[in-house]
Amino acid sequence: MQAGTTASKTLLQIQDLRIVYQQKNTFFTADQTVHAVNGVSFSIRQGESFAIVGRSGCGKTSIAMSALGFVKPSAGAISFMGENIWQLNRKDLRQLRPLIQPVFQDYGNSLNPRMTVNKIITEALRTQPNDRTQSDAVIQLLDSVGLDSGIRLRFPHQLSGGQKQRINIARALALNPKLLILDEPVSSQDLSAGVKLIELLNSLKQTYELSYLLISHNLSTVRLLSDRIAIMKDGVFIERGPAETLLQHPSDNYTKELIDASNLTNLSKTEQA
Amino acid sequence: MKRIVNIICSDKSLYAGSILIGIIIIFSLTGPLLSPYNYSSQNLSEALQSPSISHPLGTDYYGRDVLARIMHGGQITLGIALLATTIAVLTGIIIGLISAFVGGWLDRILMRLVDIMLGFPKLFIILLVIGMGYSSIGLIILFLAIFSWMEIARIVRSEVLVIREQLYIKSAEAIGLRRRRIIFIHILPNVMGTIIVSSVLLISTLILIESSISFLGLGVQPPNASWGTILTEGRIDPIGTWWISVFSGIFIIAAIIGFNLIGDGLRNILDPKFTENT
Amino acid sequence: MKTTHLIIVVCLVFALFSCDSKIKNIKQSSSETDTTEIADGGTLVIGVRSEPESLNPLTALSQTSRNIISLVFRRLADLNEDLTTFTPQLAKKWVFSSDSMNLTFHLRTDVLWHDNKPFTAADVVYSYQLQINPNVAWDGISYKANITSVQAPDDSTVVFAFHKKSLSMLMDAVEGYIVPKHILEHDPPEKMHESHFNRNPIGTGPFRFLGWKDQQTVTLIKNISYYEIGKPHLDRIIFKIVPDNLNLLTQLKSGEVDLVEGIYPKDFQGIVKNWDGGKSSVRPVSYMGRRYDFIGWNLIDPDTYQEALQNENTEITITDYIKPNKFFGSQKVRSALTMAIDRDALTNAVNFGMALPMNSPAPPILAAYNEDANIHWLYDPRQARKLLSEEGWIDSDKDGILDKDGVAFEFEMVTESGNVRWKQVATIIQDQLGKIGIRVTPRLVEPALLYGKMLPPKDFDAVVIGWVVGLTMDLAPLFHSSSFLTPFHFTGYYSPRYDSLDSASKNTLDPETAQKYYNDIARLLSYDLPYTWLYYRLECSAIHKRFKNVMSDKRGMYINPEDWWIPLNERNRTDKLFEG
Amino acid sequence: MISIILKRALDSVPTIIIGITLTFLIVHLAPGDPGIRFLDPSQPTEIQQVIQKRFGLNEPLHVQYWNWVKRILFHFDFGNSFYNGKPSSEVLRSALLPTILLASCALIFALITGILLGILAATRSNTFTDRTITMTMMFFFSTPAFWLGIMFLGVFSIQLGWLPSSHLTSLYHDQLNTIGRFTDYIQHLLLPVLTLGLPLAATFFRYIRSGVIEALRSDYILGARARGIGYKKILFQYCLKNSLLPIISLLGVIIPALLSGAVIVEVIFSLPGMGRTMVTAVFGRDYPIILAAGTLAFFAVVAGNMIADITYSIIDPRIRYQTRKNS
Amino acid sequence: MSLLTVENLSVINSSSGRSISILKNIGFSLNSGETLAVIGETGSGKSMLCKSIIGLLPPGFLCSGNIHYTSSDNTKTSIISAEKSDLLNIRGREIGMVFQEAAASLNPVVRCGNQITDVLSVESKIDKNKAKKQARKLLETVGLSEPERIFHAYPHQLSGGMAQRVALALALAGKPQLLIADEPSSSLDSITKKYYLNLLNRLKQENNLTLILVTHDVDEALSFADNILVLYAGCMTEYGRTGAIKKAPAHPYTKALLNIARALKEKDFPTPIPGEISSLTNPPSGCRFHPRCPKAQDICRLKEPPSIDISDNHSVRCFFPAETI
Repeated sequence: MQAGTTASKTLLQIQDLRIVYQQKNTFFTADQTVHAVNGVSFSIRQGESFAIVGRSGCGKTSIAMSALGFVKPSAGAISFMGENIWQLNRKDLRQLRPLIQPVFQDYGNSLNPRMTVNKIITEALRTQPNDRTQSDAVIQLLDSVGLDSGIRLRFPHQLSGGQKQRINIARALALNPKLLILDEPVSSQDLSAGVKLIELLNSLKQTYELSYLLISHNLSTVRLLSDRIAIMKDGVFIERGPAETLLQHPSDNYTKELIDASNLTNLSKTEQA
Repeated sequence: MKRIVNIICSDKSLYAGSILIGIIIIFSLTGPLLSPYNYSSQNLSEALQSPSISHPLGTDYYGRDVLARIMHGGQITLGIALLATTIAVLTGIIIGLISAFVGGWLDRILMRLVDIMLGFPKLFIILLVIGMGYSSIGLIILFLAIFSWMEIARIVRSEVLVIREQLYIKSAEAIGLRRRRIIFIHILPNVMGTIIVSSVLLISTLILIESSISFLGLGVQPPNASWGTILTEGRIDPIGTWWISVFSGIFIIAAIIGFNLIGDGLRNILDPKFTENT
Repeated sequence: MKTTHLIIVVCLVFALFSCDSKIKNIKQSSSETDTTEIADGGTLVIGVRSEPESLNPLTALSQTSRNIISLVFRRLADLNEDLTTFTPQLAKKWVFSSDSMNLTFHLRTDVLWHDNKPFTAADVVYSYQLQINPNVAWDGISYKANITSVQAPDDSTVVFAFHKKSLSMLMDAVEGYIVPKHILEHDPPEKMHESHFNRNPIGTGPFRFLGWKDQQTVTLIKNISYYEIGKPHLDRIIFKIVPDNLNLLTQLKSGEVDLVEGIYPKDFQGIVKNWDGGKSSVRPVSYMGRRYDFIGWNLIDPDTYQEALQNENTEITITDYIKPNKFFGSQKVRSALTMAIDRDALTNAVNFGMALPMNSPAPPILAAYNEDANIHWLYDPRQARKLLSEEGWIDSDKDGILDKDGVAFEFEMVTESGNVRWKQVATIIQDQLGKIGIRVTPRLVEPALLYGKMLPPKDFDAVVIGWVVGLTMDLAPLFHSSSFLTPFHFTGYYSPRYDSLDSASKNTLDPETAQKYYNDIARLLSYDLPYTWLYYRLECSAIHKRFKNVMSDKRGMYINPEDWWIPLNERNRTDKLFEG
Repeated sequence: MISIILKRALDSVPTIIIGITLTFLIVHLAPGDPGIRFLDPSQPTEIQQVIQKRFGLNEPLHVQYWNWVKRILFHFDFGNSFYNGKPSSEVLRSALLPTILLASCALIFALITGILLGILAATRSNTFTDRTITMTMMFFFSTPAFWLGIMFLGVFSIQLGWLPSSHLTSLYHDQLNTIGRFTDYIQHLLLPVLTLGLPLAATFFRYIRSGVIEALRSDYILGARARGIGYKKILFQYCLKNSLLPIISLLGVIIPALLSGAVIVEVIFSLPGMGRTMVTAVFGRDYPIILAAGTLAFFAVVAGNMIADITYSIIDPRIRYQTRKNS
Repeated sequence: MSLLTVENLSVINSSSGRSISILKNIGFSLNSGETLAVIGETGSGKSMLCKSIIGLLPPGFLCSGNIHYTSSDNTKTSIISAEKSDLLNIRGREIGMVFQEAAASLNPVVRCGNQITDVLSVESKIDKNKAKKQARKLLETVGLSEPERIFHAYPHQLSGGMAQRVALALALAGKPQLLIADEPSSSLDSITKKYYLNLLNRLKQENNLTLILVTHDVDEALSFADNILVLYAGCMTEYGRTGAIKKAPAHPYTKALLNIARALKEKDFPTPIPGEISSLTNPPSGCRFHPRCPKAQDICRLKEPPSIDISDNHSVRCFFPAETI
């Protein structure tokens, strides 16, 4: 079920990434500095799936946004296929962008409410040199994420959660990306629908030779989708390793706690805020 | 077309407003073609007749047919309001977009300008400007527009700032689309609903302001007449010549109500916050 | 709100001649055969449209201010209805010196200022000094041009000395209210327009100033030490400021306001109908006023004239820089335009009967008026068209507009914005000239622009406005070539014959010769038509009928306010509340 | 808190400077000349010059502007009225009181009416009561103030004669006792306040009604109800406080609207206030008064905006702690 | 003793002009001190069930059947037909509720502490200081370490977990017997979620609460509840003791859900249920689960399945329930 992680080349390389948010002074409060990411390094090889796991607010989403080119890091480098994306000019960045595609947690909001499914996907196809007719391409893309072509003329609000998430994926696929950044792809879905999505993502990974950067707080689903896992807390990685090893033999207490939390059978008396 | 009709029928106030405005527009545009009287031709021997069969809404001080004048006045009043609104809305959109996308000091300057312009009591400042002697129709339109674009600019700016942070715009950026395309194809259509609602409401505000200026004795010059100037002509003797001001007043109120209803209706349709069980 | 009265202030002309017989003055005022005894007390509420700007006779300009001032202040003597003789006021009597170069006034000695200081000859002298001080900028300064000095040999005698003999010497001397020296001597004259006195006047009149609530009321009360014993009868006069016409009339009907002047003819018609000999409580009062409306044509080409004005190096002489106006340069065209306007219909449409037709520069209230001397242009559009075609104005391109040498006969007719009547006149003329193929575009211009930037430099085509004439008349500022560069001479009319007639009429001391010259002037101007005279307006006022002994004539509404009174049984709530 | 208000006040300094400069330019660049009103062409030129000089209009524009600013800054003097020579401050002081009285009465009336009717209509949403109120309010929202004023005047003053048609007080006001004076004020203010207040009440009504309807459907109201909190408390404390927010943010717009409305209402009912002073000044080209009134109006609006901002952030804690991206 | 009895509860939404059946023939009873877990996928009508129990259905929703609640003083109330004032007495004081989105259920413009004192003062007219003290104590009880700070905080200043706890404190302020928790944990991360469930467990024991826990997490239900009610598209598919259901789920749907949960725990790859949940606006005929059911026969398409009692307190609505082992 896991992709081979043999000596394929490095796709994404992140070195000593630091992200600091300046909270501007407001009417009532003074300036604040928030260190969201505090020196994180990792790399993802082609075909590999790397997961960052941590509780909300640990800084994992900031890494994703920074890798997508939305949040400027205060220090460190993010290289994609050897190019430091924060040193590219706007045009080069625009050309690079299709290769890194996001699939957001908030699937509802990531589809333009005023566009039909067809329009949403053709917008993505615009940037690609097209050898097929657009409607064929759309149908094929929908098919590859397991959706019926009849869905093309619907608007996002007429779709179920699972369908929306699949459209998101289809749009990403339209660009022939190398890396998908999956921000909690299944956590707000029903279990069954979530499992189906994981199945789909796994098969797509094979078919299209994709790499994933997965971001989640839930170890039990991450396990199904990742080769390597990093545990993140307060802006730094506290432990990392191959998925199975890490889950079987966690060395850090925090990791243990996370693993423990996904098992509810032993509800104990310990509680913390 | 069918879709538009369907939309109009889907909301009661939109339906009522559209019919009201439809009637007023048709009345103003086709009326003059059907009326036997010209809005400006005088017949001093028939001056100040109360409503009768030959003059359904009576005649004014010069023996002009009030009905014909109100029909003509409709063209002027609605024309002024619509043109000024168009100019104001276009200006507002452009400035709002510039402010949102360029940001920085330009944004700050533009928004300060908006603050300043909003700070002027609108009626007073237009009164001041027109009272100072700039009173041709073109200038009235211009000044109405100059003092009306700010709301639209503000709305566009703040909506754009919100929408720009939405994930679907982030997705569009991640696709690698050009900025122009993102602005005009992805962002603007999402702001359009609010803009349309505010524009329609702006039309009614401008009709109100135009008639208020005319009420104070400034405004459109003869032989042209807006509803406001017709109303004011009748105000010299509101009881003896009631038909002049009453009928033009009714049209002013009807037009304003009509546009307000349309605005409300559109808001009901476009903004789920305002949805009510109908 | 708007009272841009450009008052033609002129030297005395024909005040000596009286020709009442020719004017059908409307009969009015106190024909009451009331035998009840005159009762003191009561309040008169006068509704006015704008707030007075100053109650100082030296700085006041608006009609409202002047009306209030006329109640608070007194002159040495007042002009009688014949516009010739005078009634003594602060002066008991006056005598000319044997050579007629000096005029001696003997003052009353029983007059007190409202602050109970005695009135003396020093006040008269000081008033004169202020009146002629250019820093005070009194608007009647030209009356005093012929006076060389004013001296007070003692407290009750004042002597005026003149440059030259003239028929207007008495009027020149008495013009202007007397102001208190003991108060104004503390104010520098150049600060007169900001003086405390402007809002707290002290006079010698029958009513004294009590209080002024901004934008609301100015209250006067009875001067108990007025020199005419037993007068005034009214306790109190309140000027109530109600800018809105509808509101004002409403209050007149409801009795909240007792007296309103300057009522629109249409409204006046209604008041007359309701009155119908005493059926309603509001009595209409109308009298010959001093206002007439006209169309002024620009006889010269504005562009050439502008060029001449720009050219600073050149001394502008009339003959060098005048090119006749392409439309109105010709007398024939002007007479055609005059004939194409149905002036009777127009007069009625805008005045509802409250105006008289007018054909000449001399208004009917003036002695110089002689209707027979005027040329009467009757409404005749056909003749008008004929005259125009004789002048070459024909509709050659069949677009409905006359043209000549490729120039279409279309022009702008400017008038003052805010004046409903003039707007109506322009609108009617637009229609009537349109019928003979002339396109007129009425344009409402803000007064400041009209009287500041358009008329004085003669930068216009045609104008509809009106004049308020003084009690005497002089046409020189309007038509004499010596006034060519002055603001009122906006038509650019130039006629050597007029110039000589005008000078001749002024130089003669024989009234009959002068009248002959005047007839000639009237005939000449009514033929030349620099103006097309439209109508002469009657003043329309209304007063509550409980006020008795109210007189009014061409001098105005406030001829004898100290004689007005209210019978005891007709006192209203306001009267009673004030009494106790 | 005080430093924040000060900072906000400093922020508005450029606003005020630009605003009054603009007013100055509009006034002074207008065609025509105020002096003309006072110039009698038959007078000697020396008198004309005296008048020109008196108004300072013979100077170049930038000098006039500088003199004006200097006078304001160093002497807090806006100059004397061209019309009656009174200091502007005095003219405005006497005009300010009636306008404040009128505007605040109208505002209070509008708030009470708007809120009560808004809540009534919202709680009876889509019933006959709701529709009747909503339609009536739509009418008032759409009716020009002058039309409403004329109608009130026509019906209650002219036809029925119940209420006085002008001024703030009766002529015999000073003769009345305390109760009489109070009733006298009420009688005089009733129609103007209604004319000015009803359209405003309709505006408030629309916001309150939709706000309360929205709030009634919101989760926190559901939550409060689930906690067993009574209906009245929910309506008047929970819903109202939340639906008042948009109205507070409107305050910045309400002040100019009130000023504009006051122009019309004061003209119709002959009230001696700011609006009428402004109109008279505009028509009479009384530059110092126009400029002083404009400046004052501007200050009022800026202050209104400031108060709105501060009140808003006090009432809505979300604003207080949020990064304000938008300004 | 049965605290809450629900019989034949059906809810119809008629606000949009046509009638949509939201809930159909729900019936269960809950004894004092027990925990009931309601599980089902999104859109199965779980929240509507909670709202009908507390009598807060949105306008336009019609309720039929019976909901009987027995108060602490042994008076019985029918929630559906109760007077407004009676409902006010029950809400908060007898039945407390924590909403799905806890943060949204807090008034955004009132400090948390004041919201709690508001509830406290509904019950009895206690003086302000006492109420404040009590509110702080409540905040402590729900495991908030800085009650003083939270007391003065506004809802938007709280993290998700904190908001959830404040909402819980609010629900407990009226000292209810029955607490309804509507998906309290679905928006929390796994560690917070576990803390929260532990807290709930403790409070339940300390206050002898009866609990209705709504969740879509089968694991959570299994480890927490005494009884389980499975909803599918507004229909009750299975109801029974946790042990019985865990051991032998009778309905194919329950079985599938349990399978997924088990697989995740045992680190197998789970088998998802094919298809999507049926829509309520246009439900399939017969058994609503039949389009996704591996065992579906013709009869499932035609008829609504009857309720079959498998054992005491274990019923299922299916034509072909799995055999009890």
